Order: sequence, then C-alpha cells, then structure tokens
Amino acid sequence: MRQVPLYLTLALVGLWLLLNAELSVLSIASGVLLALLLVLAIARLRPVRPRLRHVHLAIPLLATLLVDIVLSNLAVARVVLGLTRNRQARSGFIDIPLELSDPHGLAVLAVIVTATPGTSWAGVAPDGRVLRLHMLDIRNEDEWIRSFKQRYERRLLRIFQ
Amino acid sequence: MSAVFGYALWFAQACIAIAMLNAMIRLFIGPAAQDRVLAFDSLYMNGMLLLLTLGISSMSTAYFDMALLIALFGFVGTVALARFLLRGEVIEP
Amino acid sequence: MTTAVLPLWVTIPGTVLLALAGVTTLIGSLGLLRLRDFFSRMHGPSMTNTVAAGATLLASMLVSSAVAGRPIIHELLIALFVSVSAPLAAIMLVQAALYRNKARHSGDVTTDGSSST
Amino acid sequence: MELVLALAIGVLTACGVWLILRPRTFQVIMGLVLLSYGVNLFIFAMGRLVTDRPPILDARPLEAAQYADPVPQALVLTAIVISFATTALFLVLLMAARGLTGTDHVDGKEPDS
Amino acid sequence: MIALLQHMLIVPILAPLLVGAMQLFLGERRGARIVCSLASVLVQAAAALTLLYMTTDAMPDIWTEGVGVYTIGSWPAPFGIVLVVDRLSALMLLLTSLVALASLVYSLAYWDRVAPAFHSLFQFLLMGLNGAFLTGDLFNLFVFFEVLLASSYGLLLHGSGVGRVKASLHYVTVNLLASFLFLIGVAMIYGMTGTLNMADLAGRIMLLAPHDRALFESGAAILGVAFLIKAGAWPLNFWLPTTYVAASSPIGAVFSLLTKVGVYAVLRVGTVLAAGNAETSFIDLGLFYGGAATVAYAVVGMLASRQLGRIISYCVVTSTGLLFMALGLRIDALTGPVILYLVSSVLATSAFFMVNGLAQRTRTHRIREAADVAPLPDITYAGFDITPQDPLSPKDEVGIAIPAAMAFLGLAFICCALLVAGLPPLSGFIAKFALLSTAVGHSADAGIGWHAWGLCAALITTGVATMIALTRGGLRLFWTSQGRTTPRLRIIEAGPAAFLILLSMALTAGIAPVMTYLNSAARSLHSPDVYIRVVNGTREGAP
Amino acid sequence: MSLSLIVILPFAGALIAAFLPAHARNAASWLSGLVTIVCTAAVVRLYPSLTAAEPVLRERLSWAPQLGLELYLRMDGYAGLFALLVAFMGLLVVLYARYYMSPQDPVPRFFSFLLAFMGAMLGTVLSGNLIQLVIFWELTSLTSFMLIAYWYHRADARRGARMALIVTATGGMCLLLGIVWLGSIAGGFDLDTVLASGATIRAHEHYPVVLMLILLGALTKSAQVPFHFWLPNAMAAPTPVSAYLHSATMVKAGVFLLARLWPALAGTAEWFWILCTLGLASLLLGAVAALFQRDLKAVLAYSTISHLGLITLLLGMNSPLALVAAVFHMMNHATFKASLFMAAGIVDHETGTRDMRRLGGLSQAMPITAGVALVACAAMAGVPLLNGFLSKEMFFAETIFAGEGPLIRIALPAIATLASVFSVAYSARFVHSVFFGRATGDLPRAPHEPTRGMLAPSALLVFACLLVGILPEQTIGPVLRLAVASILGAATPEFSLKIWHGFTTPVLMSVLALAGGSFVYAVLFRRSARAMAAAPWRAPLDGRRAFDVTMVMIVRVCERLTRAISSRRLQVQLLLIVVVTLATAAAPLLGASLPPGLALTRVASAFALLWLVGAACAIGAATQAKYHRLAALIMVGGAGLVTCLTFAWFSAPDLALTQISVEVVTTVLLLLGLRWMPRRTKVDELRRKSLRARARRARDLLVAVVAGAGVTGLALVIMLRPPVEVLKPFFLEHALPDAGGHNVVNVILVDFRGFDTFGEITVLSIVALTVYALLRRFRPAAESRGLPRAQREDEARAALASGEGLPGGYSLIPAVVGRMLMPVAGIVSVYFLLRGHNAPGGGFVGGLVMATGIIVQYMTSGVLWVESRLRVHPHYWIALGLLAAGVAGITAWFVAAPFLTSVERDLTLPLLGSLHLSTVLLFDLGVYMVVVGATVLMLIAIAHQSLRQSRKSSSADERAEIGVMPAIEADR
Ligand code: NA
Ligand code: NA
Repeated sequence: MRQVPLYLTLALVGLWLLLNAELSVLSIASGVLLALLLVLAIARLRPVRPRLRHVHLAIPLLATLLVDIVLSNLAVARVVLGLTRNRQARSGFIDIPLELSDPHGLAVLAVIVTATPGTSWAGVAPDGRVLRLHMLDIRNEDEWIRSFKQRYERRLLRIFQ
Repeated sequence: MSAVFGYALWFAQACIAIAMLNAMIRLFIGPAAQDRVLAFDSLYMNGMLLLLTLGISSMSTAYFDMALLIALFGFVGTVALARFLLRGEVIEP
Repeated sequence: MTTAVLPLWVTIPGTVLLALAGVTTLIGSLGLLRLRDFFSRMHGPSMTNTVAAGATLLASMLVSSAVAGRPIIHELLIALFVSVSAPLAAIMLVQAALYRNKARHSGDVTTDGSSST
Repeated sequence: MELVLALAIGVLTACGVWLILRPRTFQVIMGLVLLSYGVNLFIFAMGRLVTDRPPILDARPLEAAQYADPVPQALVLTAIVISFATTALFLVLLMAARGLTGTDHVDGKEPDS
Repeated sequence: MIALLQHMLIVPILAPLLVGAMQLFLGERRGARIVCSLASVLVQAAAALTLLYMTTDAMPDIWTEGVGVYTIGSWPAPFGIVLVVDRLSALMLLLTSLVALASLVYSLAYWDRVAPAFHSLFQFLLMGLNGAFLTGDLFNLFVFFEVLLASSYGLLLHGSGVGRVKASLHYVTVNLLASFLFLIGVAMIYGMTGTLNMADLAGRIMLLAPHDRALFESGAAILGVAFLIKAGAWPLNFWLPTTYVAASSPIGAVFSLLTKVGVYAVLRVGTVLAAGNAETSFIDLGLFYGGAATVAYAVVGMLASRQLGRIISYCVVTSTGLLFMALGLRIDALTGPVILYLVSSVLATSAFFMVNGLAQRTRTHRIREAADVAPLPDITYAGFDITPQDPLSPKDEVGIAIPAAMAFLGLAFICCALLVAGLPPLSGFIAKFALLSTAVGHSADAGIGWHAWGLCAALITTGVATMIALTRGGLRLFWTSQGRTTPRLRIIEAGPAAFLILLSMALTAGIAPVMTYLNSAARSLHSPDVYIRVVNGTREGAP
Repeated sequence: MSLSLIVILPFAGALIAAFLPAHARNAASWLSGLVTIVCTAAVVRLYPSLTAAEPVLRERLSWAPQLGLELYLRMDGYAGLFALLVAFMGLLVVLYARYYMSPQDPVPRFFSFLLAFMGAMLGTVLSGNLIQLVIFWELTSLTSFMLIAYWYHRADARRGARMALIVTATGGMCLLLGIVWLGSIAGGFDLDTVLASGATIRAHEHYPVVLMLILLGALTKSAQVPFHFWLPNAMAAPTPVSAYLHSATMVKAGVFLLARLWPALAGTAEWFWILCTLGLASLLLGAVAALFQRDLKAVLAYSTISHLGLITLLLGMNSPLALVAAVFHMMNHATFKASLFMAAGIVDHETGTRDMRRLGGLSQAMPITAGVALVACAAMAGVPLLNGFLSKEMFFAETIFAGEGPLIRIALPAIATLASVFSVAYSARFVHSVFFGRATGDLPRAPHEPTRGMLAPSALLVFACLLVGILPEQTIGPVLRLAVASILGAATPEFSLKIWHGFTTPVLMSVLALAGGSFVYAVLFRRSARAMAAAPWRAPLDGRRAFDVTMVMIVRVCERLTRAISSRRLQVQLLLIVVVTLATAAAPLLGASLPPGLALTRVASAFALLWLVGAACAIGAATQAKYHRLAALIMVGGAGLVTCLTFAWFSAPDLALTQISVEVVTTVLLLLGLRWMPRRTKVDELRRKSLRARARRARDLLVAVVAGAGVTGLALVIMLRPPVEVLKPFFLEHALPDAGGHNVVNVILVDFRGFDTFGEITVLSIVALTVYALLRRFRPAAESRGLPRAQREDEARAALASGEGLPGGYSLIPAVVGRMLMPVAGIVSVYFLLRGHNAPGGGFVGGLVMATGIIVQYMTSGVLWVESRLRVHPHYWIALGLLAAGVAGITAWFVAAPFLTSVERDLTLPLLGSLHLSTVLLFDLGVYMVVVGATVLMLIAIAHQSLRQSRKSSSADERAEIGVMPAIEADR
C-alpha cells in the first residue's frame, strides 16, 4: 500500500463536494472513494510530493495577494489608458535573486506573479538562483524587489521548505 | 433597481463583446504568432466572462459548468499553441 | 430579462460588480490592442483574468445564492482554476515569445508562425 | 436575433465552401471545420431561438412550449461528435497523404503548370 | 420463443457491434478473432433469414402484413427510434450478410493481417449497413450512414499505401460534404414538420401549407442529393471508380453494397415522401435522367478503362444508373425487377472484385499492394500492447491451394462477366430481361412514352459496352502470355468468389419463388400505408 | 429418351470434359463421341414420332411464370431436321477433331467447349420459348468465342474471337429486345403463340422496329453484309470448329430463326426489301471476295457469306416455295461446306499451310482427299447430280418470279446468275489450285493421305451430297416436306424434287453460271492473278482493320469523353456537388411565395458584436489557410468559440459544453498534425495571378457566396416560421416522469434516442481505430522527418524527459501544475458524467474532460515520461465502453422490454442511504469510456510519431534518450 497523499485527497473531496453543492453521507463517501481511486491511479505521475509546513501562513498570503491584485490592476489600467502623468511607462525584464527552490513553492509563486497584472513570469535561471520577471512599468526597481521577496517569497519558503 | 441591474448586465456584456472585438483585431494584425495566441487566449477568457453574465441574466446554474470548463481547460489550447511555437510540436517524446 | 425578482442586496452590489467587470475587461482588451510590444500586451488580458473575472464571479455568486435561497460558492472553483491555469499559458507564451524573438534576430523565423508549419 | 444567426450561418458556410474548393489539404480541413460549425448552427436554428430557457426541468413550472426545443440540441450533439471524429480522421489522412505523395495538394500531385 | 423472435430485429445491428467491440480485447489472438467474426456474420445471416421468413407473414402471431417494427427503448414512434423490417429490408439484410460472409472468408487468406482492427472495422461496417436498412428514423439513418462510412474509410485505407491514401482523401472529403448535406436536409425536414420518423413524416407533409411545403421540399431535395452522392449518381460520382479500384479486393467486394445503400435510401425515403404527396419524392423523371446520365458516364468510362478493377467499378456505377432509370419511370411493376437487378448486380460485382483480386496475381507474383508500405520501422506502441509484425511475410500465405487455378479463374471470370453484362444464362440476364419485358410491357402507359424505350436502350447499351470493355480487360489479363505466372489460389479465396457466383446461379434457377417474394416486396413498397400504419401503431398503449 | 436429354447431355459432357486432365485426349474424344452419338440417336429416335396428327413434341418445365419464362423444348419437323443436323454434324466433327487436334493442345478443353456449343445450338433449335431461344443463342456466341480463341496465344485468334463475340452478342442483345417486344405484342414468348399472331404483329405500329431488332440479331449471326466481317476473322479457330460452327450450325442460326419466325414476320414490304437487299449484297460480295482469297479457309468463309446471302434472299422473297428452297439449301450448304472445311483442314494438317499460292498438285499425294474435295466443290458450284444443284435450281426459279417491277424482274435473276458465276469460279479455283496444276514444292511438310478418321467424316458428307443430288425425292424429300409443313402449316406449297424439270430458264441460268464461272477462272483470273490478288477493295471487305480502328477509336473517344464529363480532381467534384445541391435545393423554391408573418426580433447588441468577431474569424481563416496555417487555425478556434457562445446564448448549455470541450481537443489535435505538414512557401504566387486562376477563384467565390446566401435565407425563413411541435412536447412532458431526468437533452441522448448515441460512439471508436491503424504505417514527409528546428537549437532539450522527478527549466511549473490537474480532471469528469441526466453534462463531456486531463499530462511531461508511468490502454477503454453500452441495452431483455429500455433499481445501502441504479447511467458510462479511449488513442497515436522520430535520431547520434528507451522496451 502506497502512502496516500492526504492533502491532495482532501482537496479532491472538497472539490467534489463543492462541485455537487451537496453535503450528505453519500456524497462524502463517494467523494472519498473517488478521490482515493484517482490518487492511487495517478500516484506514479506525481513522483515529487510537497512537504507542507506552516500552512496557516497561506491566509495572510492570500490577503496580501488580493490587495496587490486590485492595486496592480489600477496601475495597469493607468498605463493602458495613458494616465501616467506625462511619464512614459518603462517596461522590461527584471531579475530577482531567488531563495525558494521547492517546485510547488515556485508554482505558487508563478500563480501569484501571473495573478498580479503588470508582472509576468519569464523564467528561472538554470541554476535556480535568479527569477526573471517582465514588468509593464518599472519604477524603483530595488524597492519593488525587496517588497516582493518580503511579502511572497519569505512566506512561501516557510510553507514549502 | 433591477432595471439598473439589467443595464449593468447589458453594459458588461457589451464591454465583453467589445473586448472580444479588440482581441479579434489583435488576432488579425498579429504581428507575431505569439500575439495571435495571446489574442486567442484573451478571446477564451472573455468568452468565459460572457457565459457568466449569461448565467446571471438567466439566473440559471447551467452556465456555471461551461465557465468552469473554460476555466479548467481553456488554457490547454493556448499552451498547445505556445508549445508549438516554442518546441515545434505539442507533445514531445 | 428575468432578473426582476432579485432583491436589492443583490442588485446593488451586482450592478457595481458588473460595471467594474465591464470596465476592466474593456481596459484590459485595450491594453492588448494598444500596448507596444508583446510582453507589455500580455499584461492587458491579465486584468480580465483577475478583477473582471473576480467581479463577475462575485456577481454570479450573489445572484445564484439569491435564486437558490442559500449561499452558493462553487464559483470559487472557477477562480481557483483560472488562477492555477493562467500561469501555464502565460509562462509558455513568454517562453515562446523569447525563443522566437531570439530566432527572428538570427533571421530565420517568419512573423506569422509558419516557420515550422 | 434570427437575422444575425442566419447571417452567421451563411458566413460560416460560405467560408467553408470557399475553403473546401481550395487545392490544399489544410485549407480543406479548415473548410470542413467551418462547415461543421455552420451546419451545427443550422440544425440548432431549426429548433427556433429561445433565450434563457434551457430544456432543463427545474423547479420553475413552465409550459412545454416555453422551453427551447431539445431535439435539435440532441441532434447537434451527435453531429458535433461525429464531426470531431471525422476531422481527426481527415487530419491523419492529410498527414499520411503529405508523407506519401510529397505534396499537400488534394489530388496528391501538383497541378501541371 | 415469440419473445425472442421479437428481438430478432436488433440482432443484425447488435451482433456485429458487440463482436466488433469484443475483438478489441483479443489483441493478437487471430484465431479467436476469426471465430468471432465468422460467428457474427453467420448469426446475422440467420437473423436475416428469420426476418425474411417472418416478413412472408408466416408467423401471424408476431407480424402481419409483412412489416415488423421494434421500438428501441420502448418509446413509440415518432418519439423514439423504431427499427422497421419489411420484405425489402429483410432481403437487403440477407444480401449484406451473404456478401459479408464471402468477403470475410476471402480476407482471411491475407488481408485481415495487413493492419490492426480489420475484423472490428469489418463488423462495424456490417452494423452500419444493417442499421441503415432497418432504421425507420431519418436522423438514425444518418447515424448509421456515418457508422458505415467511418468503417468504410478505415477499410478503404486498410493496408495504407499511396493509392489508397490518395483515393481515401477524395472519398472522405466527398462523403463528409455529403454528410453535411444529409444533416441540412434532415434539419430542414425537422424544422418544417417537427418529426424525424419516416412513417410519421408522410402524414405531416400533407398538413403543410403551400409556402411551407416549398421549404420542406427544398430540404428533401438536399437530402436527395446526399443519397445520390452515396449511390454514385453522375455528376456526383467521380470519386467512385478510383476509390473502388484502390480498395483491397475483399473490401471492394463489400463496397459494391455501399452504393446500393444510397439506392435503398432513395427508394425507402422516396416512397414515404410519395405517400405524403410531396412534389419532390426523389422517384420521378428527374431520377430517370440522373440515372441516364450516370449510365452514359459509366459506359463511357468503362470503354475508356484498361484496368479490370476500374471496369468493375464502372459496372457498379452502371447498375446504380440503371436502377435509377428504372425507378424514375414510376412503373410499379418495375420495382420487383429493379430489386432483382440490384441483388444480382451486387452479387456479381462483389464476386468480380474478388476474382479480379485473384487474377491480378497472374501478372505479379507478390501481391502488388505489398510494395507500397512505409519503409519506417513500426513504432513502439508501448501503451498498446502490440508487437509489430511484418504483415507481408511469406508464411502468411495460408490455406490449401486449389488445383487448376487458371481454369477456375477463367471460369469465374466468364461467369462474372456474364453476370455484369447481363448475358445469359445467369441472373444478370434474368434481371435485365425482367426489366426489359416490364418496361416494354408498360411502354404504352401514359406519360412514360419514350422513356421506357430509353431504359431498354440503356439496358442493351450497357450490356454491349460491358462486354466490349470486359473482353478487352479479360484478354489483357488472361490471354496475354508475357510474364504471366500461375497463381496459387487457396480455397478460402476461391471459395467465396465461387460461393457468390453459385448464389447468382441459384438465383437463376430458383427465380420463381424469388420473383414472388420480390414482387410482394415491391407491392408493399408501393403501398406505404401499411408501413405507416404499423409504425404508427406503436403509439397505442404507449406512455 | 426425351427432348431435354438432347439438350442437357452435351452440357453435362462439357462439364465432365472440363475436369479431365489437359492431356486426356482419348478420354475426352470418347466422351464427346459418346455424347454426340447418344444425342444423334435420340433425335433419330424421336423424329419418326412427328406425324401429321402429332406434328410437335413438347416438354415444359415451369421456371419463372411471373416473367413469362418457362423451360419449353419443342420439336417439330423443322427443329428436328436442324437438331439432327447439329447432332450428327457434331458426331462427325468430334471424330474429325480427334485426329485433327494435336496431342500438345489441351484437347479436353476443346471438347468441353465444343460440347457446350452443341448443347447451346440444340437448345436454340429446340426452344419453344423465344426468351429461352435467346438464352441459348447468346450461349452459342459465348461458346463460339471460347472455341475461336482456343489457341489464345495467337493474336489473330484473340482478335477473331473478340470480333465474333462482340458482333454476334450485340446482335443477340438486339434480338433480345426485339423478342421481348415481339412477345409483348403477341402476348407471350411461347413460340406457338407468336407464330399464331402473325397478323397482329405485322399490323402493329412497332412492327418495323421489332423487325429491325430481330433482323439485327439474325443477320449478325449469319454474317450478312454489313456484319459479315467477323466470319473470315473467325477462321483463326481450329478447323473442326470452322467445319462445325462456321458452315453447318452457328451461322445457320440466323437464317434458322428467320425461317422459324417466317409465319409471324414475313410477308411485308419491309421484310422483302431488307432481306432481299442484304441477302443479295452478301451473295454477290461474298462470292466475289471468295475468289480473291489466298487462304483456303478464307475462301470458304466468304463462300459461306455468299451462300447464307442466298438463303437470306430466298427467305426475303415472301414466297412459300422460296422458303422451301431456303430450308433445302441450309441443309445442302451444311453438308458440302462442312466437308470442304474438313478437306481444307486435312490439307492444312498434312502440308502445314493453307496458302493457296504455295499449294498445288496435291492430288498426287492425297488422291482420296482430292476426290472428296472435288465433289464437294462441285456441289458448291451447283453442278448437276449434286445436292447444291437442286437448291440452286430452285433459287434461280424463285428469282424469276419474285419481283414485281420490271427492274427487279431482270436485275434479280441477272445478279443471281452473276453471283453464281463467281461461285463456280472460286469453287474451281479451290479445287484446281490446291489439288491440281503444278506442285510448288515448298510446303512445310511432305503431304500424304490423312488417317481414315479424318477422311471418313468428309467422305461421308460428300456421299450425302451425291445421294441427295441423285435421289432427292427418296432421301431428303419427306424430311424437307415435314420441315416446311411445320413452318407453314396449311400454307405448305406443293413442290417436287426432281433432277430434271425440262429446259427452263433456271437450267439456262445454271449453264450460264457454270460456263461463265469456268471462263472467269480459267481465263480471266489465272491470267491476271497477281493483279487481282492485290485488289484494293479486299481490305475494306475484310473488316479486320476497320474493326481494330473502331475499337481503338472507341477507347480514344471514350477517354476524351471521360475527361470531358468527369474529373479526377477533387475540387471539380466538390464544386459540382455544391452546384448540384444549390440547383436542386432552389428548384422547389422557384415560384414559391415567401411565407406570411415573418417578423424579425430585436437584436441584442452583444450578440451581434459576438458574431462580428465570429464572422471575421471565419473570413480570416478562409483567407489565411493557405500560407498562415497557424493563424487560420487560431481564427477557426475563434469562430468555434463564438459558435459555442451562441449555443449558450440560445439555451443550449449541453451543446456549449460539448462544443467547448471539443474545441480544445480539436485545437491540440490539429496542432499535432500540423507538425507533420512541412512549410508552405509562396512559390506559386505567380500562378495565382494568372487570368485563369483568377477566374477560377472568382467562380469559387461566387459559388461560396451563393451557398452562404442560400443557407442564410433558408435558416432565416424557417426560424421565423412558427414551429411544428411534435417531438418537443412529448420529450418535455415525459422526461421527468417516465425517464427520470431533468436535463431533457441528456434524456434524449441516453434514453429517448439513445440508439443515435450508440451509433455515434461507434463512429468515434471506428475513427479512432482507423487513425491508429493508419498511423502505424505513417511515413512522414521528408521535410518534417527531422527534429523541429526549435528543438534542434534548444539547449534545454534534455530537460523534459529526464527519468524521475520533475523537468527543469521552463517546463518545471507547467509540469507541477499539469500533474495536479490530472486528479482534478478526474473528479470534474466524473461530476459531469454523473449529473448529466439532471443538468448539463453527461458521458461525452465527462469523457472529454478526462481525456483532456490525460493529454495535458502528455503535453507537460512528454510521451516517454508519461507512458513509463501510466498505461492508458485506449483500446480497452473503447471496447469496454461499447460493451457497457451494449449491456445496458440488453439488460432490458431480462425484463422483457425492447433493447435500450431503461431498467432502474433503487439500492438501499447501510449508512449511505438509497442509491439509484439505472441502465441509463451504465449507458452513459459506456459513452464516457469510449470518448476517453477514442480521444486518447487518436491524439496519442499522433504524438507517438515523434517517438518514431526520436528513436531514429537516437540510434543515429546517440542522444540522451537512449537510456530511456530500453526501459520502455523492457516494460513491455
Ligand atoms: Na501578471
Ligand atoms: Na495453288
């Protein structure tokens, strides 16, 4: 018997219940059954499993993200509409030194970067030490990098590593 | 108030449709293949939003599933196209 | 329109959310259309993926909860799926653009993607 | 609404017909896909246009006439699946023809002058 | 027993479907696959015979008036899909299973090993054919057309190679377009009448207002074009000769049935439309002219052909043309002979494709198609559990060789030639004679006039042209001595061809009961009220 | 002994002979001899039973009464006479052939065909049903084809056989039509019926056409001008065949039939003019041509044409006495001509040549043969005391009385005499130049008398000539009377068969002919033999070249016509289909008025904008598909998305769901295929600019626009008409109470019309299997064989397929997220599957979701990585799915309901509550599995083509993958 990945199974059961918008013994039982079946069937497709610690840190992370999404939307809207106060937006790539190396942590970081308009993921250097992003409007680059690492990378490091 | 809500719905749908029109123009003018793929992706997302607004206007949950499907797999086409541009084929050995 | 039966606690925030969604979608698509280079253009549609999608989903949740008479939250799944799948598309597109820009500078890829077709 | 949909069907059909009359296999397959959209919409239109009344019987008590006609929808579903299958087949055929004949002309050889 | 017999209608569809699916499990176990295939075909033949027997009203507790109906899912017509069998469809089922049996056995000598899934595809083709003959629903007819077409694509491509792929590209494209037309036609008919059931349709047409009727008939006309494409009517049939030549011989043999499905559809839907007093009932002088054009095309094409396979393909076209001419005359008495001719020409061309396949070997020792295979190694289909094998290794030639191969081939060739040319004494002649004498007998009828003579002229002309073409093709094949080798014929190849020829001989000898059956089949076709009444009768006591 | 035995026995013999070994010459001969003896004996035994009281023997067997067909053998005096001729001549020819045929030839086959021919000929003469007669008639053509082509390695044999078959069988088909027509006029195909309704037939308005058709049959068979040419070319047959078919029997079938139908058809001006003209032409032309032949058999062939012309002429004279003469001459000609053919065969056999210029003085070496030939030739020339003289006398007599006008009264006898002059001349030449005169000495073999077996038949026939010639009344008299009486019945004339009638005009004509003929040969011909031999008009008469040219012309013309009325180009075919469809669809609408009450509804602006996008995408795809495939593909995807949104807009969530899932898979699929389509360059840009190309494009554009407009119009008008609701209310009312589903579309798919779905998943399975089979033998285009350029240049290449763990580089995050998507896709797919009956979804969408999940795995991790971990076995999915659906359908049988009737059970489980089980769900599960299997099979089969690639390249330059491949191999 292989080890059952608990978080994944639970997530799948949750997904099942959410989809069916129903909470009954039958639906939970079927959800568990289905999730276990699936998880076991594809176990070999997921050779690397995340080891999660400090999962509770995800909540402030999410809150930060939501605020950032709104702010960055505003920023992008300004650039698109040309409301940047006589200033030409400077777009380009920036490199961020990276400490996070867990693949799942990186994946979440990618989600975050993608979810905030104005930044997009341009890849990690082969050695895994530098993250390159594309920014629509680069202002005060160093400050931005510091804040980014502070708000996201550090929390992800605590969750995944 | 519901009339205003109706207008808002109409407004949202019109905006989404215009957004699709913009995406279509980008799809036509390119200039690079990746621009077209980006426009394609944008079309899909706009389509998903349109489905959601249709769901709101009909007050039916039936549209939710479609939006769900686009959310889940709408990216597959984009990824396939991008992979094709990047690697020359969608599924590598 | 059958939305006449909806209560005010739905229609007022709903109206705002839908208007927001419409405006952000429009601005996002304008970004796609107007911005100068490909990498910049990518940021436009991501407005649609985030605020516009979020606002619409919230509106949808409000309406369906009102119709069903109980909180309906399965729209969250859409938000989850979009946010998880969007990076895949974005990453691949950026990589493709980077590769093709490089290749074009070395002069053997046409602009329309027909290089390997 | 009917006018818009009818025009849409017409444009899809016209583009499809134009493409299947072209000499390159890829043009033909694109034409077949467009034609299948047109034909599916045409079948669908035969049930007349009804908005906001999907034929799903829920709590709302409605007269049968108020629902959208489910029959063309079922037919289109079958047609969509079959077009998908045949598109796949045609694609592979097109690949095989390109490999075996060395050309993507539908007749398997380039036209003489 | 009676309960069992009532389910007999679904057996010809279900047996090949289930067997075809089961064979996918059998992987490399060829013996088991063969047993399954043969069993399935035999079951179909038995079912067809039973149905044929039942349509003679021999079992009045089950069906009367020669029409049997089966409500799938217990939903009555016109709401659910019904299968309907009458004498004509029972006969077509039997014909299908007989030709299939011959072709299947023939293919066991070599062809079934050339590519995977041959047996499954073959079974699915039979399912499509049987379904098309049985269904009483227009859209379901479309579905079965698709089933048979899809499997025909697969079987046509069977063995791959440049020729097949090129021909398939045309065949597939044309048929996809035809399918679109079919869909548009059915959709319009639904849009105007709200029904898909053929029997129900007849009644609904009469209720249409005049301006609606024009729209309806436009839809019916589009449907008719789709049928004509499948039947191979000029100018919609340029794809046909190339396709049939490209097909391997056992597949060519089954393909001679495919065009007749189109003819069957014209006949079936046409009589229903006629029952509804539709202007466009397919079966009118327009069909006659279409048939005449088809005959002209086939005659010219045949005379221009040097290759025997191509000549046989044109014979297939000829028979379609003649059938359409005869049907277009709208002489009810002609329908019996028309069906006879249909049966005879299917047997003849099927046998001929097989004989041609065997005879081609007198020219090249190895089977020609063998030369046309992609040179790359088979890929590792690790996921599919299949060991690549060379399908063309000499050990594949199995079976007992028959003596006097050339004598057999010559005799078989002559018999086939007689059959397709309509020369005495085989069934081809009887059929042509029956058409001739009925046409002549009704030539004085009002409104037919010279058209009947046109049919007679066509019958004679096609006979002469076929003879001229076949003597050339035959002489070329058999009697030019350069580089000829005596082929090794195996019983499992020669037997099926002989079987079909013997069948046509039996048809000649036992023509009296056959003709009685055919005439009653024709009568029931021309009085569709029985068909309609029986189908609509399923509504009684239904939910 | 019965009539049927006479007909069946030869066929039985033929069948047996066919199965004798090729070298069994004696066995075959004995068999044939036996058959012919029995047949002859049977005829001889039956013949005397024909009396005045009972003039006809009949045997009937029912065959197809509905078609007026019966097996009806009928022997009267005339048929009996002919049957005797056929059977007895058969016996003689078998005897002759036994010695004539070389042991190297496959003699059993020869006898097989000969016996079959004899059976056919006997059948022809003994037929009492005219259709049956036609059947045997065509059989004689067919067997004669086989006999002429017996030495098929010879080109002249093949050509002669084909010519004979085409001419006579075509005539036979005309005859068939004529007989069918005749039967419809007379009210049956029974010979008695037809003969009895002569007056009706002759008075019928179609009589001339019927006559023409029947004459076409008869005259082609009897080699009459202008259809004579096949006979000389048929001389390529072995001589026994010529002796039998081309003198005694087959060629007589035509005149036999004319005499047979004489009471029904003769007596009109058309009959007279056609037969007399053609008969006279054949008589004269045959005689003249015979004189100038070099080949012995050709002389005899033209002579046959001439003599048959004589018979035709006699038959055409509308006089009973002429009929008597005709029948008499049929017999006489058979005897002497067969004998002469045999003699010619003997000469050929013994000397090795039939060239009259090389032959000469053979009477020294073969005196008996010479004597036989001399007498036979004399009979042919009409020398008194031989049978030929008697019938010729009768002929001369008839020519004098036949005509009405003065022209004919003089011309007919004159031409008859002239023809006889030539007849005497070629007879003289035949016998003189071969057997007498100077021996040339350059013969291939030294001549000597043949074996008795070869000589005896010929001698016997000559003896018959003498016997009849000397004692006509005692020998042939009664037989002839009985024969004529059976044709004419009460109208039989009195006639006397005497050698000497006194000095009459006919005698004078005979004398003139003999003298003139001798003179022509001795003086005119021999003096200018060389000049005459090269006579320029011989070639056209020969017909060989004309025939060949005709056949080649037919091919050429038909090739050209085929190109004109058909095309092997797909575009032409498709254009025609579209145009024909447009025309057919428009036809019922022409003149129809627009239905009343068409009112447009308000347009939602968003929807209009949506279709602005959709239409632009479609048009963009149409313009881009040639050079910018990827752009076209994306645009088509855009149109698909808009189509999907339209479904959603108009209350079809199921459709929209399905369409969107299919869209995604189709995009991936097309891209997978695009990898194998090498780049298009704009090389043919110049060609596009040509005027013709522009015209073609303009035409196509017009057709496309018309098609689009037509569909628009139809769709619009129908949409605006009030719907006819038949199925819709039923389904909506019964879906919930009777089928237990809220989603009516799904209920239709799995229950009401589940059978359609059954077919549909079968189609999907078939296509998947086909794709798979085709790809197993896929040969990529040369240009796309290598790695795509991107991969060749990319250093990160090895990143993807590293053994365990995750790929590096940009593939890392897609791999992480993609693998997470797999179980999510599983859950979502099951969700769609299970809820389908009550809400949008169902097996199809569920299956596609699952398949997409699997495909995403392949996309993010590569084929090798996935397949080393996950075996999908798509074949089994397909098979299981189909079987599940089938079982779901069959389950109904156990509750005595028809196939696919839904069967439901509520199962109460402990703790969990009640579980609703239904065969409908099983059916939908079947759909699900088929969709998963088929989709994965198709896409993965294409994806595997790159594997083929990488395997090749890896073996070529030993790249990193080589470590992975053995793992896969071992795994299998
Ligand atoms: Na972003
Ligand atoms: Na001589």
